Amino acid sequence: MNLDGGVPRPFVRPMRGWWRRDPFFVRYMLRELTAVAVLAYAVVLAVGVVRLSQGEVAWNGWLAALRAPWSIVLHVLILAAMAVHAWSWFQIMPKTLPMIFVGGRRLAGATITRAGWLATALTSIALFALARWWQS
Amino acid sequence: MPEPKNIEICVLRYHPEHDPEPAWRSYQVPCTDDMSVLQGLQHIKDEIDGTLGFRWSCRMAICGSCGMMVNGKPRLSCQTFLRDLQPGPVRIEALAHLPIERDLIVDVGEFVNKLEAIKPYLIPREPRTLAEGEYLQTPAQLERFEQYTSCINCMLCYAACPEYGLNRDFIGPGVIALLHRYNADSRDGGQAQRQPILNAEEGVWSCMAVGYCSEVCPKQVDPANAVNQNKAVSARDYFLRFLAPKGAAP
Amino acid sequence: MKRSNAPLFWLPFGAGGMLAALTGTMLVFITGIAVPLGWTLRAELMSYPHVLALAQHGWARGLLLAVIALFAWHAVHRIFHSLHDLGIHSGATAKLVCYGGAFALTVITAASLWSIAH
Amino acid sequence: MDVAEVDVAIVGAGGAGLRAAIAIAESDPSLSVALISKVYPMRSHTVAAEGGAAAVTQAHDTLEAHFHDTVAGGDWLCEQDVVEYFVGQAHQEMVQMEHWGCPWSRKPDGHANVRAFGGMKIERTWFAADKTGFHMLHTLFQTSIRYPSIRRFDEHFCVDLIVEAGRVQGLLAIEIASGGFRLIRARSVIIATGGAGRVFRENTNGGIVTGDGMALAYRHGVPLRDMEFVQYHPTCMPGTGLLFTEACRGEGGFLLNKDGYRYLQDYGLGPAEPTPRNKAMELGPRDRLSQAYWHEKRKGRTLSGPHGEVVHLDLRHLGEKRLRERLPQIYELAVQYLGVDPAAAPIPVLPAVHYTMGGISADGLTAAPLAGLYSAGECSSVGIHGANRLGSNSLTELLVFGRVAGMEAAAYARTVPHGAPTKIGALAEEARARALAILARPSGGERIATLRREMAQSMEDGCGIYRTAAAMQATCDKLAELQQRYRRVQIDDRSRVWNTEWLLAIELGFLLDVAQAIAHSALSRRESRGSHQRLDGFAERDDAHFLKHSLAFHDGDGPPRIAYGPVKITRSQPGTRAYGAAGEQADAERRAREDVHA
Ligand SMILES: Cc1cc2nc3c(=O)[nH]c(=O)nc-3n(C[C@H](O)[C@H](O)[C@H](O)COP(=O)(O)OP(=O)(O)OC[C@H]3O[C@@H](n4cnc5c(N)ncnc54)[C@H](O)[C@@H]3O)c2cc1C
Ligand code: SF4
Ligand code: F3S
Ligand code: FES
Repeated sequence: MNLDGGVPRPFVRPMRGWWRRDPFFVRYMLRELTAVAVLAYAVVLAVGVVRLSQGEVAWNGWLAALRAPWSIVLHVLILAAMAVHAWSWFQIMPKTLPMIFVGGRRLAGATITRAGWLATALTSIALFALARWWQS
Repeated sequence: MPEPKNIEICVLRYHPEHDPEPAWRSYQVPCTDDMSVLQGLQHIKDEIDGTLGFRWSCRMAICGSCGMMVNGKPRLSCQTFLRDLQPGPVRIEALAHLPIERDLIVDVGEFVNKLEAIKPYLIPREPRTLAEGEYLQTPAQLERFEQYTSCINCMLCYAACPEYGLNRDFIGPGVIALLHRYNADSRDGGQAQRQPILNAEEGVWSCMAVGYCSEVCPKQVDPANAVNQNKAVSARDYFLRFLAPKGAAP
Repeated sequence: MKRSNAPLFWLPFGAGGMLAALTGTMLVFITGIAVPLGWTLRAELMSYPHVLALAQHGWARGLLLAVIALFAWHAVHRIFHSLHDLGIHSGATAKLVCYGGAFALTVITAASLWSIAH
Repeated sequence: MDVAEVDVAIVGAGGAGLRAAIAIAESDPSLSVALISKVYPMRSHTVAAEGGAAAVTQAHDTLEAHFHDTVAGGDWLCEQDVVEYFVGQAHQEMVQMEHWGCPWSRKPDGHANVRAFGGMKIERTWFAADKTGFHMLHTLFQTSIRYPSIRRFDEHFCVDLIVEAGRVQGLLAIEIASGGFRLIRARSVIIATGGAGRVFRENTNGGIVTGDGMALAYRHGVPLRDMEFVQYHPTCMPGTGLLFTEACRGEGGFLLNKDGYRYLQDYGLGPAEPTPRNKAMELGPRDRLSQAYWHEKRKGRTLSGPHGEVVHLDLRHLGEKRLRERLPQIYELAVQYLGVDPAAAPIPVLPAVHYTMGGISADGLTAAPLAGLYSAGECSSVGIHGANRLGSNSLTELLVFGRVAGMEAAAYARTVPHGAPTKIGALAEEARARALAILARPSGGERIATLRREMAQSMEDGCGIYRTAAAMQATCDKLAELQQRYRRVQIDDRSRVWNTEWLLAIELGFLLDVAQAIAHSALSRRESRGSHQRLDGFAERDDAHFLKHSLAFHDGDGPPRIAYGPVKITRSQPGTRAYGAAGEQADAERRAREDVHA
């Protein structure tokens, strides 16, 4: 090609620190960060299972560790992260589903989200009830 | 005419022939209540500095050419009003993530290349001659894809999507919405031909479901939905190809 | 265009995310707060015999493994992509550490559960 | 300078240009096509069309009826054989669009739906919600991608045609991104550059609608035909000129003056009925409605707004649900730009320039009186709109005549060889030098914006809804002055990459030429017809002297030379143009007359 104009020199802006540029991105990163809590909880449980397989003494040691103040604090943090996870999970839920029609009308995204939250609430109540029933 | 007040508009300027990198410049613009950001820029170009570069045409939010970052958010400048940005200053920058060709003008070529690659045309399920008249399509069938036809190719969703910013090979929300528009059309039978594009890393799998693309879309296309609902389709295709070698998703 | 293997990672990620969204909050509350503090639930719930019985029960054992494995898988998938988001492109190493970690956790848990059962 | 060689070059990638390109590619894939556009195709102004595209569709409708509506609507200045062809092809083109995927709105049974439109006797306007032009343009653009023989030159600005040995042999364009020149050699050229609404101040057109193609042809000796006929659309947004589609009235909207009175019944459009009746009241033709506004304004029965006198477009009785469903974009526009909720309050509106009926003179097969040159779309005067276009005829025109232009230009291209490269190259060099000279103008000259503003104001003053010789003469004089001052136009930007100011300066040159053609054609037409209405003793139509097309010829540095050409009358002799109850009576009388003849 033999164009006689100026030379285009597109400028690409750096992405560094992009996630701080918009509150939406900060919320996104927060959502992704909940994964650390989920992983931590999986590790706590896995350690429990290992200790269980090592006998009663080991298991009781694990239980004792769970009662330590730092553990309580850790679990409160994990609990908060889990709640954020549940909240945000259903918030993006409508994006992942094809259009759903009920009686010829399209189901709104907000309805799907609320249904998800309701499901979490019901599951939680059921789990708690199960625990109450089983503890005795 | 209502009495104009002044507002400060800061523009990120860049000229490839003499600027090493973009820099901010500030302008004082008289502004009335019904003025859009685009009109503010037009005032700058007409009366203050003719060298300012930006695209526009329809000024009614339908041609898709006037997208830019207004105070950090991707917006159509013809549909964003200075009255809502008072007292200023208003910061205007070319659409994020896209290469700046000059001032507020970004490279659209990459986007159009992708758009061309996804076969964005009807691949008829059943061929039909003109004499046979139109395909029948009920309003309910139309509703299944109509939303995705509303895309004006403004690329605001690209400026919103960090995953695109991090990897510009990602086909991206707007083009995938267009792809889905055809897949979801009851007259179309081209899904199998388009599936390989969705299945690629640069297809749906670069999306992390950030969701900001749908938030900023001026036409309620909900591109995040188009992308993410196709993850399930692509996953099904991934496993089902072992059963049906042609890899045809339903 | 080259087909991505992402579905292999994405399906368990999604399953784990869903499971965590539905049960995670309450599970953490029960095992990490209520029982240790003896608040609203009694300590006996997690006594050795109690939990041993649970781990020896076929269904419950499977669920326990699923929770740990899927939570871990969900989490490492996100973490791996967040590294990419933050511009840390350690590529294969990060991938190995993340998914390898989740795999290891799954194997260890499965092995322990197996040994409990036998 | 870069050189590309193709068989057919198309300037303009709006509805008409794209349709032409596809027609060529479909009929003969071995012909190479260059599609040149100063914006990406989907930004072309076809995108803004809202209401719909006309084609006889319903069982009780006839081609005859569409023909008569169009010819009477055009105040008998239409080429009737061309109209006949047009109405006959329309339906097939709509079906073709459907086969290409256009999301037409549907009836419950799955067939495409049609709606009522101004001046149309029977509902025959195909629509895709209230974004018909948008959907048509995107469908055409996306469909064009399928054809490898179409080579696009997006964001290329055409500055001149290359005419050598008595025929068009290509064009010169600026690649906007670099500011470099590209010569596109072609055996035939189609101009499809759209209208010229931007010569007026208050208008519904996009910033790119600057009459470029008209001026390009005009400068090479092709006459511009019927340029005095400029359509005012009666319902536009004050200040910006944004359009509230005629579909608002098709759906049942009312026009009210400041007393809340449906004033159209005072202007021969009545009786006022609660639901729309075709060709009456709010569904009368655009020229009549805009004229009625003008009279109401004179009588002091309009409302004063910040951007001038307005009347009210009342959609409240349609209810929010219907409005959101049938007119979603209008709803959005009113809320966002005016802060008016159309379900709760009437929308202030006024007439604004909308459409140029005239254009590059073309025969019924789109050929210009210059070998190898064709035109289609709003820039072209193929002869179907006459003195006043009916809403929704123009989108159909893009398809019908876009296709014809493609076929004709392709046929011509097969018959001629490419010209001698050296001569063409030399002509291109000259054109390039002329374009570059603008960049080199000394500082201290005239500002582009100032000239443009003065031109637009002067056009509105002299060539508005009603015209007088004195005002038109003043406009002609003003334009001559502006042409002089244009030579001293100066630009701040002397660089090449994305120099939009340079392009604006070139566009201003196009605008001024087109403005002169309009003003001088108007001044010479001493009668009232369609959108051209005079107050100074020429208030009536004068078929004896002016049942003729005006032809504006470029004449060096001076004003255009105006000549006249014949109008083709086949079946419909000029009659009274009546609407409302009077119109129905006139229609019955016409039918009775024709029955006697038959
Ligand atoms: C708001 C609005 C609503 C309308 N609604 C309707 C309706 O409901 N029904 C109806 O029938 N009609 C309607 N019309 C009229 C109709 O839309 C237009 O007449 C029609 O779209 C024009 O199409 P076109 O292809 O001729 O030109 P355009 O779509 O304007 O395309 C022109 C093309 O030429 C290119 N171009 C121009 N100059 C140059 C140059 N120098 N170099 C390179 N390329 C160039 C442009 O880039 C563009 O691609 C409406 C018009 C407006 C403004
Ligand atoms: S999806 Fe929305 S934001 Fe993205 S290009 Fe299309 S209209 Fe613009
Ligand atoms: S913002 Fe980007 S990551 Fe996905 S949901 Fe939208 S494309
Ligand atoms: S100018 Fe067309 S979208 Fe803003």
